[in-house]
This record gives sequence, structure tokens and C-alpha cells, in this order.
Amino acid sequence: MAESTTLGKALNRALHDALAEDPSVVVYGEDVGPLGGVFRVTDGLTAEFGEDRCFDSPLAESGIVGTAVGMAMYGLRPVVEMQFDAFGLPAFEQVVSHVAKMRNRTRGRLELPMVIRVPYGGGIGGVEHHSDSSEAYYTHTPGLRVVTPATPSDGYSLLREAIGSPDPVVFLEPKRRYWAAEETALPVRTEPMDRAVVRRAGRDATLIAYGPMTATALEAADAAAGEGLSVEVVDLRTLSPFDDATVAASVRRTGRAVVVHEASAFGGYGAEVAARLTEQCFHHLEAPVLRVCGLDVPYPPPKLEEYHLPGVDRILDAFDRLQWEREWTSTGPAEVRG
Amino acid sequence: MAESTTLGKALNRALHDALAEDPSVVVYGEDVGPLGGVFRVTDGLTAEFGEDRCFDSPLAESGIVGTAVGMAMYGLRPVVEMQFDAFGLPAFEQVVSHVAKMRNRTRGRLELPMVIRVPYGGGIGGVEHHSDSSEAYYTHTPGLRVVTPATPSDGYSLLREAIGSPDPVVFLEPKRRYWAAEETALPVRTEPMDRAVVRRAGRDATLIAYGPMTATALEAADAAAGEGLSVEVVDLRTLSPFDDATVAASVRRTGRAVVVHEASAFGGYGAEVAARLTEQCFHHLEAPVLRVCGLDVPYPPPKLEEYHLPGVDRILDAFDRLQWEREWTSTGPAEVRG
Amino acid sequence: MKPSRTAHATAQAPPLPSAEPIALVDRTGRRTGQSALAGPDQDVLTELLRGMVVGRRFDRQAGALARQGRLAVYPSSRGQEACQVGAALALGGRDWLFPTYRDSVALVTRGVDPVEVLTLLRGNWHSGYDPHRHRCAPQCTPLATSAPHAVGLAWAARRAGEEAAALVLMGDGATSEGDAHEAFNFAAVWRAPVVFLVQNNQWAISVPVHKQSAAPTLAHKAVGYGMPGLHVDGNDAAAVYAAVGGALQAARAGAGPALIEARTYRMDPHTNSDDPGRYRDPADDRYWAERDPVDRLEALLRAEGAVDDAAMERFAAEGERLAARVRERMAAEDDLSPGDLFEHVYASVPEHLRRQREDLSAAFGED
Amino acid sequence: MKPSRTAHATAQAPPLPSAEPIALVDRTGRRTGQSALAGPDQDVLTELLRGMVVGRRFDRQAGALARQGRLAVYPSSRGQEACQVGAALALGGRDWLFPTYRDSVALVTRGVDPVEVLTLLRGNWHSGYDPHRHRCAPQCTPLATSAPHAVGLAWAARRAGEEAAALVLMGDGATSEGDAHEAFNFAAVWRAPVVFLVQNNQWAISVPVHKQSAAPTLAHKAVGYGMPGLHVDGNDAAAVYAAVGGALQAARAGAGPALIEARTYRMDPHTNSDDPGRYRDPADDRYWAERDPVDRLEALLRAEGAVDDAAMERFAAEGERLAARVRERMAAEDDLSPGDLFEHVYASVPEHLRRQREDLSAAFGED
Ligand SMILES: Cc1ncc(C[n+]2csc(CCOP(=O)(O)OP(=O)(O)O)c2C)c(N)n1
Ligand SMILES: Cc1ncc(C[n+]2csc(CCOP(=O)(O)OP(=O)(O)O)c2C)c(N)n1
Ligand SMILES: [Mg+2]
Ligand SMILES: [Mg+2]
Repeated sequence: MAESTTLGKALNRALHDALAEDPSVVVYGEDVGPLGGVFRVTDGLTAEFGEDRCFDSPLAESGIVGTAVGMAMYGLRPVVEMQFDAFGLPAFEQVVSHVAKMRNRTRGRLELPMVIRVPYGGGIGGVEHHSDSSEAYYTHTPGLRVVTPATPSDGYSLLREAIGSPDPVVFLEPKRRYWAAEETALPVRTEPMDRAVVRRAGRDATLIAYGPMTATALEAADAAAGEGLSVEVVDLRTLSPFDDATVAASVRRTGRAVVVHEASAFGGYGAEVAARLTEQCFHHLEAPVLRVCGLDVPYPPPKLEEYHLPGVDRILDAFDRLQWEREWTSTGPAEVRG
Repeated sequence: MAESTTLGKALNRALHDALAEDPSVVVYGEDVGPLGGVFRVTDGLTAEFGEDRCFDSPLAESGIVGTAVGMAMYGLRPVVEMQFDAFGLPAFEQVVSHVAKMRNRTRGRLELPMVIRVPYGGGIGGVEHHSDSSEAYYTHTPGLRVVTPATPSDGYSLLREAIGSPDPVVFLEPKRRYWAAEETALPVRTEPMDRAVVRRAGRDATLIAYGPMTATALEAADAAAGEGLSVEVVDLRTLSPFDDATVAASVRRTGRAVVVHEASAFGGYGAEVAARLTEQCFHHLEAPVLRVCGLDVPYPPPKLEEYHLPGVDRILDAFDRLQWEREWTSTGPAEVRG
Repeated sequence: MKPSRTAHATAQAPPLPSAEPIALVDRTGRRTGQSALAGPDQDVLTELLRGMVVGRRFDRQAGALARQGRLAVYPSSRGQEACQVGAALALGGRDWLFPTYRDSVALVTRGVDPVEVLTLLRGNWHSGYDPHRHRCAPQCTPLATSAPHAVGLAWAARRAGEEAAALVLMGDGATSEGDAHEAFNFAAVWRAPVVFLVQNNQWAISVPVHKQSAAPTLAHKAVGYGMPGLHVDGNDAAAVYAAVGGALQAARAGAGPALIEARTYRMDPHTNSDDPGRYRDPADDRYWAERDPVDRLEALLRAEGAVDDAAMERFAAEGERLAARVRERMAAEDDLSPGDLFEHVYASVPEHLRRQREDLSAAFGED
Repeated sequence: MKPSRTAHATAQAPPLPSAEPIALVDRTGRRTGQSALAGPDQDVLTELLRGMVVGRRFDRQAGALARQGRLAVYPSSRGQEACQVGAALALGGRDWLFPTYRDSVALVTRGVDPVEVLTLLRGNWHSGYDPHRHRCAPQCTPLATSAPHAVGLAWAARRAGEEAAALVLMGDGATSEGDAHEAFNFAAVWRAPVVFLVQNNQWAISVPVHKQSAAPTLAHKAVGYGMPGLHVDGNDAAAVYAAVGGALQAARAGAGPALIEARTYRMDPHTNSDDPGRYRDPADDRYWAERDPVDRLEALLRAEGAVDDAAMERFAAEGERLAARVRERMAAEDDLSPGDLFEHVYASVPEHLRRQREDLSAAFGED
């Protein structure tokens, strides 16, 4: 029976169900035990499954990821949490040099079915180091799957799939959407992990988003519709590997594309999206693929983050720069592209 | 008087001259003292300037970068070495959370005039972890300058400038070019740090390269010339900030561009180059900006690295895919673009 | 550089830290008479008490501002005043302090403008004060990461011939991080003038210290680096002051680094948004309330006649004035400069940021 | 989960490691008669000697292959045979070994196919053997990074009810890395069945151990984690075997981890491409040559009548046969599969890698 569930609760339920179904799943990290995590995503798990299945570790991210590598080598399915995105950085060597490479190194003899959960992104008024978006570091690293849900049902389904995956998954949780609710009946299975989905159909332009920006993208599409512009919104869901088929098909249809993310533009994930779509859809493009991203500055303090984060207005501005053949009027373009 | 100098020797000379001129410069890291570094870039410096100016530290990259932050806070100009690119990863948190952000954090009150030297890239038959290219991790991080010389004279000049810079510089040294020689008279000053240069003029396409790939790009341009194709080669020299003016001007002139690097394509630096040039030059582009990069796999073992690394052939193949209006003949295209 | 063949086996092992923390003043406010530390004189003790009373008032004010939403968050110092005030007062004028997010009271004690101390938590900028002015590094959030900075800075200061040391504040949880280890080790190998003060407040958010370490004390970690380790009562300002002061002096004199564990307790939640009811026993709060650092020193100084009601009222009034000033200035309009976002990324604003700044002012129609 | 208010102060401090390394056999091949370690019996000692003779021959062969350019590089084990053979033979069948790039001799002793051991250094792939078959993790290059893997694996094994421990090999230099600290700490807090064996060969490439640590011994690091630390003579195979074997047994029995420093010496350059003439004194080589691990055990066993010329010739012949087999098989064509580049990135080949594979075979005109 469908009921209103938040992303945070859906993730919690996914961990719960994974622990219940598979004894090889263990959940650990900083404050994930009795406290239930600083965002309560692991709430109640220690109480229900015991200290043996969900527990607090010493405070050391490289150690957390490194021990998870060892557990996964042994056949467990560890799910570890980096408390905030920036605090995953101490583990970066483990992630790049081992998590991503162990299968390759051993020609498939050692696989690492592990999940690194990372609450990421801003918009929560967090002080320095609490609002970063590091997806570009992870997605540039072959061997990792990088997944990020935008909705509670995807949160549940993608996390279950990530835990079941034979490959290591960096699971990026858009922390400002933890409290976003949706009517859904859990357990639920949504589209498979490596598939992007069209969240809203449109004819005139494709807006590509993921994680925290999906909701913003949908809002922007709504606003654009009010001005007569029909925008298709694609939610990537999995950042690596990239679902070229779905996204390129949309862009070929609309002929215009904007990609949006919170991370800084320069060398950001949106560059890859823009570059590969341009390679694949060049003759369908009426305008360059535009990026609406965070500024190329360190993440600002809370009171200035609004200047940094892409919002509806900046997305609408980007639509304006898509080199329409005619001026837009309030009732839409004089000539609509097929 | 010009004489033949290798990149390794030019870098050594730059460190030497910086130490001689500025008492606030200190050089340290793993094996940079009496051994002179595993690539001999610090050869003779301890002997000449003493253990106080060039020395071996404990073996811990985060500690090396972290202590350099403190020295720079105090006003020194530390130049530290990460022995190989992959061994810079333990310092990644220090680089991202502190090196890149200290100036911003303190509104300019604390600046960090420090240089992190990183021998990077492959092609030397190195075993795992000895051939990586991490420029995408660094260039996505605002607050860092990321510089990479391709020639001995640039090696000298850019390293001197990096050491003199008030901003922290990640200085990426193309290790397979350490032994590449050039006739030059040191000390030399080449173009400023944040400027790209056209290494070879051309009309038909722009080939964008940096560091280890600049020489390969020039070879490819030579080969293409043999087939009648006139290729302009741009050496970026500084990856961040990006010299939009120089590169975009070239691409607008030629109408076609290929970017080449050793790192994996996905989310690589080339994506940024392609995306921003497409944004800036869309109406001048006859074809999408193509990328010739490492495969999207972990860096292969030595005997397979040839399959991974971009070479002249793969660059020439990319030229073929630049959607010429006519077939190329051995004497060049029937119609040459302005 | 001739390495000895038996190189490191010749180093002397410093004595082991004591399992029980060293106190100069016991929890009832009596001098313990122990002799491992030289006790500070009454003037210093009075200063320590004054600092703690004022610091606690500041801390309470900041907590209130956080509850009112005027600070993004506030990590309280209540219960840890002996550590923070003791440490800050032990610093010499040329010494450097490397505080964490929790060490606002140490900064206020050091003389930094309280409103500038709160800039980070208020959300106006990442740090509000000029680090050079009071020789205080910005408050550090990524755990243990400022420890190597302190080592590098202290090494540089000694190299420059300055008689200065650096004091690193860190929590019990932070000792588990790799950076703590690397900093301890670099300091010891380089004999850098650094003192590491671990405020073991028993908790790293919800994780108790026995899940961080299986060592007899955190001070025992010093042994593995060949530096002295000292275990002191962190609710005894006299002991903290004496231990930190002694170690700083030794460091300045060239004796190298030291590690001090101060055993204390975080009386409040981790921050105002934490819920300790989920993970700790209120009995612990009571246990530690009986060991309150302010009460204890007040009892001693009253018993010894060094302070009386009037003095205590003076300290309280000073605290009230400071709190009022903070309230007032925090009520003022925010002084926000979005332009600063671009200004302080590099020494000068590069072209691409200039363009982004223009776009931004176009969009927000200002600056 | 009720944290004690005096939590970690109740832990017992294990005894300090000795400044002088414990030896069972002195450099002249006489039993020292010390009683801190139980000496292995003569059969084991003979096995140790055999393993060292064969291992040294393998090592020499690999060095020759490197000089001929048939290996990309070879980090020699010469001088460290007592550590590597002693440690490998001390392992039980269900125990796991976590070796570094230098520990080829330990792997060969463990029974891994020598040619598969050399796959990494030959440059054909990053690791050649099946880690499950002999319970040997791939040789690890990024220093100290496999130590937390061992902790996680050992923890998982104990949780599964297996009586198995993990043995981590690491160098003196590697102890400076943050990951070493984090691994030591996780192991101690979790009481994971892990033994850390630090082969202190005096050098990290060109950096002497006194620039890595100011501690009396590296074994002293154990104190800060609340685990036992032992300092043994790393050129005495009997002592290494006894120390590692004892620690593994204790670990399997639930006593938690231990840290053992084995004092030894890297007789050769760091790798075949290193030039130790730049940084170390040849007198050191002579000093250590007199303490050779093979000579010493041979002298003991000859004196005790356990081995004779015939036995030594048998061992030598076994080494020669192994070397010959290695030479022969290494002369064979490389078995390279570029297709593997795409095969083992993910469990199945994603679309974009399928395309790259196709491009590649088109370009190279093959699969
Ligand atoms: C590298 C890093 N990881 C995680 C965090 C998140 N975090 C903030 S405070 C804290 C607990 C710190 O405990 P402790 O070191 O004992 O200091 P205390 O807060 O008790 O003063 C954690 C896990 C962080 N700030 N930095
Ligand atoms: C994280 C990391 N940093 C640097 C290196 C480069 N490196 C390879 S071996 C070595 C020295 C290691 O010394 P030690 O740990 O004593 O081991 P040994 O080689 O003496 O066996 C260095 C610096 C590395 N492999 N990993
Ligand atoms: Mg604490
Ligand atoms: Mg060594």
C-alpha cells in the first residue's frame, strides 16, 4: 500500500531489508550505530540486527573503506558511510587504488561487492566541508559504479541493487532531499541501476539532471512550460557507467540540451555529459550543450550558497541561450522543432 | 649559450636556481635528498644547499603536503614531491580541503605559496600505480593552479613561475619526457604560466595537447601534413585556469578540434576542453570536438599499455572522423576551409 | 648523513603516561599535592577561573544563538573549559594555536573577537579572524588535518630562529585518523616545537572512546613516536595549564614535541542538532557534573581566599557584558559579500571567474 | 552499550618491547638460550633453512631476469629471507598472507607458482595468482594500504567462525603512512586476528629508518594501540618463525592483533634500477653480511648435526631446479590478452567499454 515516504526513510528501509535478507551484509561507519547516523539513515538498525551487523567504527575513513575492502574480499557485502562528502576524501587512495581496481588487478578473481554511501551536495545551510559534490572524482575512476537517487522509490531500489551488485558502488545520497517525500509502497523495484529515465517528456529541449538537481530540474521544466517551452527532463540515476542510449535519444529528439549539477562546472561531471552528447548527437544539435553548475569556487559559506547553487532561474536563463531561431513569446516559440 | 638539456635536468636547474635565489624555498619529500629523487630531479640539491633546504621526510604523503601547508602559512615556499602520481592520492584530502581552500577560507589572509610536484603519466613500462594521470582530480578543484610542461625550457620556466606564485600549484611532470632533450639556454623565461601556446600553426584542425602528449601531437601533425592536412597544435601548459582565448581562437580559425590525453576519457580533462570549446565556438565547429584518450579502464600493465595510450595512429584516426566535406586524398582535401 | 647500523634502537624511551590522569586540584577543590607537575601560582589560577567563567558564558550565549537559528550550528565547549582556557592561557605571545570547530572558548580566551570567532558557525564566511593577528589558525573541521599544518609551521618557526611553539587541539575521535599519526610522527622525527593536546571528552559524536582506542590511555600513543606523553585531568585547569605550559616551554627550548591527553567530558550534545539521548546514559552527565572544572577551581580559590563573592560577581559581569555585546553585534545586519566568492580563490581573479562574477551580478542585479 | 566512565583507563598496558631485538640464534649460529620465545624444533629449523636457500636462489634468478629486461623491475629480498621464509612457514593453511612488492620469496615459500608471483613484475598483468588458492592477497604497492584489508578480512573470518588469522607484511617506511596507523587501530579495537610484521630493513629506498621514526623501536608503536609489540632479530629465522607463529596462534585464539618488528637489512639496492651508492655506506653491507640469515642457521644446524653437505646440496639443487623452471617458463612467449583490459573492470562489460573494445580490435586488427 502506497504511503508517503521520505528519501531518508526509504534508504533506511533498503538497508533494513538488505540486512534482513542477506546475512553477508554489514553496515558500519561513524555514528551509524546507536545514533542511527547524523541523518538517521541507519536509524534502528543496530537495535534490530545487533552490533554485529550495524556498528560504529573508529573515526578514520581510509580505515573504514580499507577494512571494507578486506571484508568484501572475504565475501561479505559491507555498506559503509562517509559522514559527509568531504570526509570521504581521506579514503580517496583506498577508493582509487583498491576499491576500483581489485577486480581488474586479479583478473576477476577478487571482486568487491561493497557500497560506499556518501551524503553529498549542499542546500542545507551547512558550514564548510558539509556541502560538497565530489561525483567528478569518482566518475573519472574506472571500476566504480556511481549511483545517485533522486526520489524515495529510487533510493530504495537503487540502494538494494547497489548492495546486491558484484561491483563496488559509490552511492551518492543528495542530502538536501533526505526529507523529500513521495507516495510509494516499499519494497519497490524501479528501473535497473544503469538506466537513466525520462522524468518528464518534452519536445523542445532536454534537461539532464541527477540527485539533488532532479527536483530543481522538474521545477524549471514546469516554469518553462508556463512560458510555452516543452522541456524533457532526464534523471541520470547512474553517473557511471553512463546510459548513452537513453540520453542521446532524448537529445536527438529535442536538438537542445542543458545539463545541471551542483558541483563546480570546470572539469565537472557535466563536461563529460556535454562532450559525449556532442560527439553522439552533433548533427542534431541546434545549440551547444549548456551547463548550469556551481561556480568555479570552493563551496561557499551557508549564507552565500544561494549564489553558488543552480536554481530554477539560472536554468531558465540557460534555456534562453539555446539559440532559438525565433524569439520566445509568452505563448511559446513561433516555430516548434519536431 | 644554448645547449642540449633534458626536461629532468631543466627541472633540476629550476629547483637549484629557486633555492639559490630565495631562502624561503625548501624542497622535501620521499628520496629527494641524497638520492636526488627516483627520477633525479632533485639531484645534487642536498649536497649544494644542505639538509636544511632539501631533505627526505618520513614516508607519508598526507603528512608531506600537510606540513607544507603549515610551512607556507608561515611564509616559506615549500616544494614537495609525490614520488608517483598514484602516491599523491593519500594527500588528496589535504590538497582538496586545505591547499585549495586556505586562501578562500581566510579571505586572502593566509596564502599558500607551495608547489606539489607530481611525476605523472605512463609510457615508461612501469608496474601498477606508476603510470597514472590524475589531472582531472586536481583541475576540478577550484583554488589550485595545475601546470604541466612539455619541453625542457617550459619545464624550467614554468617551475620557476610556480615556485614564485602566491597560489598553490600542482605541477605535473610528464615522466616519460624527463629524458626528452631540447637546445636551450637556461635560465630561460617562456610564455607566462597561464598561457597556452600554439606549437605548430595549421589551418584545418586544432590538436590540443599537454604534457606527455604534446610531443605525440606534434608527431601526429607531422604525419597528417604528409597526408595534406594542416594541423595546428596547441600546448595548454596550464590546465587550470584554462586559457580560453588562445585555444578558442585557434578552434574558431580551424573549425575542427581534437583533444588528446593519456588519462581515461570518461570524466577526464578532455571533456572540459571539449565542452567549453563547444560552448564558445559552436557556430565555427564543422564537427564535434573529438577526444583521443586513455581507455576507460584502470591503467594497464606495462606490456599492454600501448593499447591504452593515445599514439599517432589513434590521433590520425580521429582526424579522419572530423566530418570533412570531401574525402581526403593523399594531396589534401579538395576544398580547404579558411 | 651516516645512518647508524643500530639507528633507532639507541633512542631513549620516555616514561609511560600514568593510567590515572594527573590532577593538581581534585574534584572537591583540594590541592592533590602531587609533584609530577609544577602548579601555577594563585594569580594564574585566578585568571584561569575568570577565563572559564567568561568562556562558559560566551559558550551559553552561542548555544542560545544557535537555538534561535542565528548560528548554523554550535558545538559546545561546556565541560571542557579547563582544557580550552588552560591551554589558551598557557600559550606564549609568539606561539600559534590550531583549534578545531569545538574550540571557540579557546579562541575567545586567546583574545580573538568573539563575533569573528562565530563567523564560521554563523555562516557568513569560513573563518572570521585574521590568523596572523593572534596567531590562531582557522578553526579546522576535517578531523586531525590541521595537525600536520602545525608541525610544518612550528618547524618553519624554529628554522627562522623564532622561539615559538604550536599547540594543536584535537579530540579523542580525531586521534584515529591517519593525519594524527603522520603529524605526531613528523613532529617527533623533526623535533618540531609542537604540543598536541587531545581533549578526550569521552565521545566522538555518539561513539565512545573505547571504540576509538584499545590503548590504556590516548597519551600512550606518544610512546610509538618517541615523544613524551602525559595524561592529565582535563577538568583541572591548573593541571592542563601546567602540562601544556611545560610542554610548550620544552618545545620552544628545542626538546621536541609532546602529546598530552586531557581527560574531560562534553557536557552538552555534540552540537545543538545532536540527540545524545540516543546513545548515552544521563548518569554519566551527573558523574561528570560533580567534576565540573569551574566549580572545582572556584572552591579551591575561595577556600584559599583568593576569590570571594565580589570577585565571582566581577567575572560573571564580565561574561554578561561579553554575551550582551555578542548578542547585539550578531543582531546587526549580515555583512555579506558575494563578490568575495571570486576574490579569494586565487591571488587575482582569473578570466573565467571574472565572467562568472559578471553573470552573477547580472542575475542578482547587484554588486 | 554502556560506556564506562573510565573506559579506556582500565585496559592493561602490555609490556614494552625490548630495545635489543630478541634472537634465538646469534650471528655465529649459536643458540642464545633466551626464553622470551619458544624455539622451533629442528625439523622446522631445517625447513626454514631449506626455504631460505631455495628462496635466495629464486631471488637471484629474478634479479637476473630483471637485469636482462625480462622483468620490468625486481625488488630483491636478499638479506630478508629469514623474515619472509620464517613468516610464510609460520602461517597456517587457513591463514591469509598480505605481501608487498618485496615479498616474492614469502609467496614462493607459501607455495605460489613462482612464475605467477612474477606476473606483476614481468608486466603481463597486475597480479598473476589466484588469491583464494593459497590465501595470498595480491602483492601491494601503495604502501601500508593492504593493512586495513587484512584487518577487514580477518575480522570477517573470525565472524564466520573460522580459526584463521591474517599476516600483514610491511616495511619500516610504510609504518609512517596513515593507513598503517588506521589498520593498527582498527585491529586493536576490533580485536581482529591480525599480525603485522614490519620488516625493518633499515631503508625505505634511500631514507634510513631514523628519518622515519624517533621511537626506541618500531615495535613500540604497538603500545599506543593497546596491542603487544615484539622486537625480534629479523635475520634469525627461528626467532621470526617463533614470534610470528606465536602471535598468529594467539590471534586465532581470540587474543587480538600483535605488531612484530623484525630487524633486518636489505642487502641489495631497493630494486635493480636503484643506486645505493648515492646514499649508503658499503661498510653497512659488510656489517650485515656478517649477520647473514642463511649462514647463521646453516652454522647452527651443521653444528647440531641436523644438516650436512649432502643436505645443503639437496637444498641447492632444489633451488637450481626452481630457477631453471622459472628461466624456462619466462622465456616462453608472453600470454597477453588485451581483451582482458575490458573484461575485468566490472563484472560484465558495459556498453561503452564494448565500444572501446571494438575500436581497439579494429585498430590493432585483432581481438
Ligand atoms: C575527516 C572527518 N571525518 C568526519 C567528520 C565528521 N565529524 C565531525 S565532529 C566528529 C566527531 C569528532 O570527535 P572528537 O575528535 O572526539 O572531537 P569532539 O567533537 O568530541 O570535540 C565527526 C565524526 C569530520 N569533521 N572530519
Ligand atoms: C603510498 C606510497 N608512497 C610512495 C611509494 C613509493 N615507494 C615504493 S617503495 C618505497 C619505500 C618503501 O620502504 P619500506 O616500507 O621500508 O619497504 P622496503 O622497500 O624497504 O621493503 C617508496 C617510497 C609507494 N609505493 N606507495
Ligand atoms: Mg571527543
Ligand atoms: Mg624498508
